Amino acid sequence: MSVMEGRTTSALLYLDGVHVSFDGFHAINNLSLTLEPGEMRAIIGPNGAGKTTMMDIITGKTKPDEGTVLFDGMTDLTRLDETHIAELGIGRKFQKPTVFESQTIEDNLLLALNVDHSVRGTLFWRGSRDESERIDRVLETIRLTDARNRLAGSLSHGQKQWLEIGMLLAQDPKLLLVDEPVAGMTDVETHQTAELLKEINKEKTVMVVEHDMTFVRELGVKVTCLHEGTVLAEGTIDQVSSNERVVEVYLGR
Amino acid sequence: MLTKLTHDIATLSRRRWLAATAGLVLGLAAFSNANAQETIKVGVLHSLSGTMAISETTLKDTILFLIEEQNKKGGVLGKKLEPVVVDPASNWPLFAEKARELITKDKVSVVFGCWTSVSRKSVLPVFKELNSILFYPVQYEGEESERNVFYTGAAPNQQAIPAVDYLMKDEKVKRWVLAGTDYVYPRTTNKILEAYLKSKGVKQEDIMINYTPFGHSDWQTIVADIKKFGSAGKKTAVVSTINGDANVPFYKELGNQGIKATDIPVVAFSVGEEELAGIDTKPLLGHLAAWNYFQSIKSPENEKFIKAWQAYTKNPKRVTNDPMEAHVIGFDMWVKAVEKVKSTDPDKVIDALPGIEAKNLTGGTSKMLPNHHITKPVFIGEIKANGQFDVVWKTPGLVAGDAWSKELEGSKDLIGDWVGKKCGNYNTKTNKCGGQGT
Amino acid sequence: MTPHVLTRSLDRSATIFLVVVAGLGVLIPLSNLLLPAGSALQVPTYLVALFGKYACYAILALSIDLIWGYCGILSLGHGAFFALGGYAMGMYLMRQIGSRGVYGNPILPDFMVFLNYPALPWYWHGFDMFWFAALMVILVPGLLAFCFGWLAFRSRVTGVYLSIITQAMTYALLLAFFRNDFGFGGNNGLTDFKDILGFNVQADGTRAALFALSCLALIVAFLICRAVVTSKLGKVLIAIRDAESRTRFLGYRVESYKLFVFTLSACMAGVAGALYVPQVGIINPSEFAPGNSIEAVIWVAVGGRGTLVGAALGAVVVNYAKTYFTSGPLAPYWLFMLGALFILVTLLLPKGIVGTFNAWRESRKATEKANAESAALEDGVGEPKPAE
Amino acid sequence: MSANFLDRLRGLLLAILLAAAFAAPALAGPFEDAVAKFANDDFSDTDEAIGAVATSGNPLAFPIISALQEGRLSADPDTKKVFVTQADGKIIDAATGAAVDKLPDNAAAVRLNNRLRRAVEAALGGLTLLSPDPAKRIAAAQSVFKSHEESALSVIDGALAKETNKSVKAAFAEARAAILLYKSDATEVEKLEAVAIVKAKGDQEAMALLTGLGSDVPPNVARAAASAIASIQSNLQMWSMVQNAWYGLSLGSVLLLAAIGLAITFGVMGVINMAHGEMVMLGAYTTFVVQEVIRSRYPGLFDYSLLIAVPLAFLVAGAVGVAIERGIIRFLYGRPLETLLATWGLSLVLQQAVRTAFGPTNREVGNPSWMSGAFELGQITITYNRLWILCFTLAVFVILLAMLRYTALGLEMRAVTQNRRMAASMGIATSRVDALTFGLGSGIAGIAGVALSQIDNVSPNLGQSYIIDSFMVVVFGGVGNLWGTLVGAFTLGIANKFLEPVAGAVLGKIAILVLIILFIQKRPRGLFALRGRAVEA
Repeated sequence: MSVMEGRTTSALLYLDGVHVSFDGFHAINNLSLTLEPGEMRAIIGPNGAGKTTMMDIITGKTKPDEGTVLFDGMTDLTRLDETHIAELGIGRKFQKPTVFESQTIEDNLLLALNVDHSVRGTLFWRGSRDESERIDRVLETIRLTDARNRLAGSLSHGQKQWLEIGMLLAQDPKLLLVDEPVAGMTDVETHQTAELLKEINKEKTVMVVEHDMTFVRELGVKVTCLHEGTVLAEGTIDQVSSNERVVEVYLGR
Repeated sequence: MLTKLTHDIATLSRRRWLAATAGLVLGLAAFSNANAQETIKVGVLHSLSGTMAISETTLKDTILFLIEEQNKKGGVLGKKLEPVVVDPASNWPLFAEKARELITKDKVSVVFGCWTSVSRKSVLPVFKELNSILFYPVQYEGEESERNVFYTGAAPNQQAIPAVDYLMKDEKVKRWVLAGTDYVYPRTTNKILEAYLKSKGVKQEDIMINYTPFGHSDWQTIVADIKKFGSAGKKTAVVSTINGDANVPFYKELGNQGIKATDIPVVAFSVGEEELAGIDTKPLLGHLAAWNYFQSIKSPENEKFIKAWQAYTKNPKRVTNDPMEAHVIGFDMWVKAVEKVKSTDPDKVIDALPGIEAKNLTGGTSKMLPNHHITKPVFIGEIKANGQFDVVWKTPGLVAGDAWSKELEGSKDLIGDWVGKKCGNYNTKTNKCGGQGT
Repeated sequence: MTPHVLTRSLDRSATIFLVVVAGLGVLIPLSNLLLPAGSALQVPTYLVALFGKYACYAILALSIDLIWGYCGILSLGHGAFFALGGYAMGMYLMRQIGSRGVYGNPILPDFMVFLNYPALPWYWHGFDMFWFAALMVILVPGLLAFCFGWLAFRSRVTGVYLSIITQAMTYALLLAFFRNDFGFGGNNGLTDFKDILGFNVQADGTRAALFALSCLALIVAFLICRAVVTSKLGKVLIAIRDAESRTRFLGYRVESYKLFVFTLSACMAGVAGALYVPQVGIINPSEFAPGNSIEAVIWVAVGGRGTLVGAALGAVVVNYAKTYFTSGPLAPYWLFMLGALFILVTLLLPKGIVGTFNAWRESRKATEKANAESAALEDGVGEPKPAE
Repeated sequence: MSANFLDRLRGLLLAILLAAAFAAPALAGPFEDAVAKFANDDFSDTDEAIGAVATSGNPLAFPIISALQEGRLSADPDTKKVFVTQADGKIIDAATGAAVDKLPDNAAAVRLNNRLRRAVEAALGGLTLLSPDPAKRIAAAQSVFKSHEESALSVIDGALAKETNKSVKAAFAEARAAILLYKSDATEVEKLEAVAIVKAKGDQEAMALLTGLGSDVPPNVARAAASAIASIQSNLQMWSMVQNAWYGLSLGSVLLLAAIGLAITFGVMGVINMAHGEMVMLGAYTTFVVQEVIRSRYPGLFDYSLLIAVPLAFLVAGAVGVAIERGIIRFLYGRPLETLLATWGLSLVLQQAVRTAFGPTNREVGNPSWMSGAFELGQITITYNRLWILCFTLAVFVILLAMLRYTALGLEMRAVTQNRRMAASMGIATSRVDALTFGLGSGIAGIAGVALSQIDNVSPNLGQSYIIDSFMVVVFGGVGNLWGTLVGAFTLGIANKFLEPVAGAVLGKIAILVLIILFIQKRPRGLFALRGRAVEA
């Protein structure tokens, strides 16, 4: 239903002329952005720049007033809901780590696995070796193997962030949207997270929203700076941070 | 070591859990075996909470008062009467549960209770099954005559029809608004009245029927409709079977929209002294109510009763009303029947009750009929400014209560006769007892 | 369900629960029927009827716990499904009266005769057959829940909004069933039943059988609930309860899950209502009253939401308290106690009786484990986040 | 009997003119006999007495009849003496006019029924056509219009000629037209003119008069009457739309009043307060207590009772609200569904407490004189109590809105509800603000109780009947938005009142509920929903 006639772009994610406003406030203003397959992109911008709203639009939580949002060059995301978009292969990590606190870490990952998500499928679900192997792998990646039977609610903030990234991995999406993955982490953890994301980027396309400039620098990828819902600057971290307007916006001059 | 401890605790808690469950069951079983003798127990089954408490609490007090008075006279059969009060909380299934409890657990000899028809319908199977006696004190829609129930309130022919007759003759009413709350009593009463009015030559277009939900509080539209209906050049009256709570806003709206009794009188079947106590009655002057008893009726019995009642409740302003009188009559009849057969055995008392006479408070003597209804005088009262009624008309004698309405197609051939025919719904055409199969 | 599902679904408290219910379901009827009346261990018939009522309430409580405790859907209109099941059964029982009604009409129930119905309304057809009525007991509440849920969940009505519109639903049904023109006996409802499947509803044997059947239904309902909540679907439900939009972003169709569990729950409530009616002898619109539904939710809260056993226990405890306090000298004050109970439970036992007990047991276990292993694991008990 | 009386009425009017002309002294005999009949306590005797007294031409006739109407005429059944207690408290013998010291002990007020009350009204109508008070003359003319009694024609004609007051003159002209319309020997021209006048009056009474016209009128007149009826009808039809709109506004104002406190506690604070209805009830009972005190101590202040009750009800309900917040709700923040359960328990306790304290029955709360009665606006009747409630509701709304916007408390309240942590770190005592906000919502519910006591039962169940409607209004309007509550209440009120004549009260209400359910599907967060990220938090 939402597949267009043929690809129109090579980009995995293509946003063009997107507008959205809440009660007269323009949260996103003529935003255009493309993400090539296999790319990792860091999005920076001051509070209220529209970073989270942009993710809301990509994942179907918010419908734009106008503009084009294409996934994989063919699929119009503005017409789909969250579930459908997730099934297409877009995973999202929230700004505030959101895990299922009253369930074990293993169950959290189990729920995230991209297997049959229908009511019937889950009602009559029986675990398979393949599934448990995948879970084991993810647990190892996020270094929570020992804690697999603990309740997610008992994890530290940083661990929750990792669990959520782990859930993204279990979901096995084509595109990962990662909102502030290192907020509240120690320097060591931040570093480890950067390594983890780079590792992930070997197979997947990633979009990271982050304030932490050290972290962004460590990622060493193309940076887009948003301001007032539109792209202010794009380029390497050095290019962007030397851009006059970016400095102006950040320092409020 | 520690694992064992955990296990022990778990077992312990499991045991406790089981013990608690067992305790609950045994406790329930134990309280069912409470012994009772020495006294004759009288069950009082009136809601003390919930929506019906507004009407029923007074009736509970009435029975307690009557029991106290009777005990002062030495009780019945040399035994004191002991009231057993339960609260069915305006919850109809709870009525059935409490009735069952009163009869089986408390072993009461008789129950005085219920107000709404549905509560009566709810307890009816229980009384039949366990063969006990219920005295039901409220005016109702009729269409019932059960062996175990004695209806001391008015049947439609003891309230509605005389009231309409009065309006037709005395007020020359030609156009009728039948306004009621949407439940069985108003529906049935209005069906009966509609049939009756038509038999008196009233045309369909001169009858307006209107139903409202329980507790309806916004009467603007309906009162305006009544006003409009009443301005067709013919004398119009409203016959109100509006229930309890909805009356106050209804009368307030009538008063405020300036509908005076001299223009469009309203005759109500569910508005008594108790209901008027909550309204400023000045604008209602002249509106009518039809009952078998009014507090304002001058008779030695009534004056004595009111005095004793107000002394009992320690409230010199406490009003009396029609269902209270019904309980007074019913209680008196039960006492007389028990003394007649020298037993509280339900079968004996049920057989003895028809024919028993008891003085009512308005100076006459009511009699229990074979259909388990009683004879009653009918009064039409006009609302006075002090919240009381001024009797403007009364039936010449007592009216016998009809269990089955003569105006309704389904019931005109039925009679209730628990003396001769031993049947509550005897069909006089087919000479068969209806409830016993075809 | 497969045996595999069954074994997985039973933990210790569930087993105890099942044993107790099954035991009572067998022992009480036997004691009532076999022991001589008046003997100390004989359970009088009125208690059998009372316990039967509690069992039905327990099923209703289970159905509420399934959606509220595990999926965070707070329905303040579940009484509506209960009542609809009850009405379906009541209609069957009415048709069974046949010509034994007071007017002796072989087809029309009494209230239709005196309100001059010319013929049986179309929706009363078929209810003379038990299988049809039994089907309707499940189908009508299920269908209503499906339609209502389909609308509400698809448009993502959640939290208090959902609670309020479920209340509106039951309130609208209350008003509709009050109307005599609706053809269900108006305020008086359906009553004066005679037979069920040829057995006299008032006979001790029938009552005992109905009680045993209610216990059986309670067991089956419990097993279904357990099977659901211990399956992966149960995990998804909890996930929805705790973080609905997260679950959506994982690719779960949340509305389908909600719809499934809501409909299942409504069907269970309908069965509870159907068993309730022959035991109390009346079904009337007041069962639709929003207050009733709220009270049922409170049973679950008292027992402990999200524990199933707690829901059933809460239903029995609260109703037993109600039975106890509405008689005797305390009668005028019972509302104070009931009200105080609700307030105190929410304030002091937010997890309910069973939830608090479980938490206590867990924390004991945790302490012991901690002592044994000297490993800190203090906050091992994850507190379920309240659904909103 | 009543026909008999009407015969006499014809004589009466003539007699009054004579009496006015000659002021003849009363003659003993028939008049005294007639007066004595009042003492028989029999409605037909009283009827005869009214007729006889009214036609006697005796100057005492007017005082006697008006005393009868107002219940100031009493009679001693033993001595058959009848007394008038005058407005100033002095007592006179009705038959002689002689002053009497005090009423005999067994004297009782002469009783009336509706039929006699109408007779009295008609008699007074005749007796007051020439009254110096223009209002009384209009009332008299209207009663003649209703009775269209032929014998009044000559008096009306005379009065009409002398009358200078414009509106009285119009009333007289209408009364005259009514008489002519029914007068069998009036000419066709006269009748046609009369039809035109009555048509111009255009209200329901005019309709009643025209529809009551028999078949014995000339065909031209019948045709004119029929067309007049049609035109009045279409006119009334239009007015009935206006009327429905007014009723809708009025119902909406009641809904708004009941819901507005909830809009604070539920809408702003997110507390589902099931005991909200009980706060309304407390306000109503406060009004009752205030009126009781006023009745027994300061009866002169009765008209101010509501004004006194408003602040008191606010304080009582507000104080209870603060106590509830401090005692229960503050432990339950962040658990809205638990608050629902606890407050439900609380509502049971409060209901039963009031039932225990004040008894289960309704309590009488009177309407002050300025809240009673109605006035006509075009063809619709507007009752003062509804009008005042509408004004009152809007005033409360505006004050509340201003309070939230312009006062320090309002600012703090908004700050706390939007971001509690931030507000706390800015030095706002959040727990105090919570308590005050809840107290404010409850206090407003209490004020609503004062107003609702004027139109509804004051009983322990009062609150229950408003709680569901209030929630519907708040949810329909959109939680957290006072304007939404306002629009929601009036929309539901008006929709209800336009549905009611079509579907009936019960079905209308069901339809509204179903519409709300469907509407919420369309807009899951109500009419005035906030959009954006903050909502999801």
